[in-house]
Amino acid sequence: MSSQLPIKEEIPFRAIVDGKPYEELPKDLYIPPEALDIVLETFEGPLDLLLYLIRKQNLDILNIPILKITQQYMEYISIVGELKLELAAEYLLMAALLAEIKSRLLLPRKAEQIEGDEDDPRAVLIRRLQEYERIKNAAEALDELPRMERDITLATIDTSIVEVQRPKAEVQFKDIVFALQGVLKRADQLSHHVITKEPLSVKDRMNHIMLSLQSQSRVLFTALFTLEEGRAGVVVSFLAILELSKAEMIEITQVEPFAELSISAKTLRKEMLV
Amino acid sequence: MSENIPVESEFKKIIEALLFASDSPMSLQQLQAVFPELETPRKQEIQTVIDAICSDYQTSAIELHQVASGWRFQVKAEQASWVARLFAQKPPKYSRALLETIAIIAYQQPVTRGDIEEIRGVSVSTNMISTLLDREWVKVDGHKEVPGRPALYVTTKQFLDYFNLASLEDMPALQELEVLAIAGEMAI
Amino acid sequence: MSENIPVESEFKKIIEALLFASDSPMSLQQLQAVFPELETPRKQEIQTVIDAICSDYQTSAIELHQVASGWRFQVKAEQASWVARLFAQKPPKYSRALLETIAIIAYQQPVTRGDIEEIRGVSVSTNMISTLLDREWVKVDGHKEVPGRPALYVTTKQFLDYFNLASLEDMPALQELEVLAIAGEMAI
Repeated sequence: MSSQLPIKEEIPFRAIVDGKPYEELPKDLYIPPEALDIVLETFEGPLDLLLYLIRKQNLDILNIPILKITQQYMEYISIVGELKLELAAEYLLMAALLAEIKSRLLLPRKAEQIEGDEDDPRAVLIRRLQEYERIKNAAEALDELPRMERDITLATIDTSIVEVQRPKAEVQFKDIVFALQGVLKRADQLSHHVITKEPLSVKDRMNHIMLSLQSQSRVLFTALFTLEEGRAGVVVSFLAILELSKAEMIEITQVEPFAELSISAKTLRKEMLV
Repeated sequence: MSENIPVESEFKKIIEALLFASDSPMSLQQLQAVFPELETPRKQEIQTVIDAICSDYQTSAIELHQVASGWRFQVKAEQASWVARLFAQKPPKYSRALLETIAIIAYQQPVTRGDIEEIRGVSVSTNMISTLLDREWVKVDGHKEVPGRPALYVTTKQFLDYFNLASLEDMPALQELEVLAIAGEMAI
Repeated sequence: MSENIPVESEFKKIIEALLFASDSPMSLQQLQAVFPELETPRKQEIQTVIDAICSDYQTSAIELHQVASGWRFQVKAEQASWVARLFAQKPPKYSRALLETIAIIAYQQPVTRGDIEEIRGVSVSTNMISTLLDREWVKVDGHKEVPGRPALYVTTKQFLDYFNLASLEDMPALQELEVLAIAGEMAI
């Protein structure tokens, strides 16, 4: 289970909203491909991206200017393409759908089509956007509900004075295997590292980063990568940064879009240990 | 209830002790089943006692709360921030993908994986479904009678228990879909 | 106690909540340590509140009891036989957290509690480790030569016996697990 992404989602979009797309990426900045995958993952899919574009401009979902939205959507797609990322098929499918709607709207309308919503691709798209937004909001509401492990603590008591041999729990080995898979899935990159015992350790790298943040208050994101270590080294550094950010031990900041990211230590919260 | 059963207040103490001792929420049936066959209290009697216990704890730091699979004692929300200080580790966060998937299952159940993909507009990974099955938040409840007979997923009581809910009706209301009436003059 | 601290009865509720939330008995020091530095109550103040809680629970099914390592709520002796009936009913179900812990010990041994927490990404309660020690599925096998000299846990022969394994080599290899996970078949 991946937790909330620490990367700011504005990265590719400020460029678009300013009205002109970026021609090329700054050459001096090495961005590990994983980082961009994560930017892409900020959106849950084409519907989410479209909703973002619509809501960002306070547009009425029932009356979206298809031309404008299509144009923005395409710009996003092209930037992602420029970064040489593989775009999920769903995004391309949506691009095709938008292009189709656009072309239909540009054609003179036949009189009998005005009334019938049924096969109007706009109607279908709007309905899907509405349904997706409804679920998106519901998921946010669900996330706010008080829940176990975060808001609810059970009141427990000691029962060791009770004299009975509790029947012992029955466990099958596959339960253990299932459980282990859960752990692997949850922490996949990290556990991959732990289990295969690679020489590069995310934990060591985390310590290293925290150490360098003790001597200097701000470190450039790119300075944390040593290209000589190759791909694995870059990935380990990157994971270490993500882990630290997730643990709220560091802060990743960016002065302006596509400026170099810089890392600083967060003031540690005094954590309780019992 | 037979005459062998302890007097009223003692009966209340037994129910209270059982609710405190149990690892998981206890339903009226489960509480009933603890008593010997001839002394089984009626559910109504247990319910009365539970209501009394609820009011006993009104001024305390804990409360008897009803979730989908029964009653459990839990620390009141007002004390949650203090209790959180006891635990050094941060609670797990769930990804949007997972929350959206479980929301679709909860609100539209029973649904197939295809239904979820249709609403979210992206494919749903096998991992995601198995995470939800592992957590016992969802289960397979039959198959849809279409080609391929895809599994139909529904939420479980454990899902409701986890989110402190007694039933699906207690979930936040789903917003109404605005009526769609595409006018001819719709903006291009 | 500074003026910032909640009023008396609220302070009592906080202590009560902490005692209910904790897995293990809590000493006065441990209770003290929960409060922010400038608001730390004196031990005497905590003791006064504990005495008050003790008398609050006099008529209930549980009591606040002092053991060597601190204070804990426990079921009263009079209700113990009923709780025994509850426990005798059905074998408990191990939590996911406990299964994950034993899985990590089995595959990564020897490991410290810290190693387990790092892999799981969440804290491992003392209860969980002692359940596994009680069950004789794991044992302490030396200490890691790092500050604090944490215990190193390994699985036991009883663990292998229970799962009908002749040796640790009989456990499915991790690579196989991944393949099985992808295939979604868990017929182990």
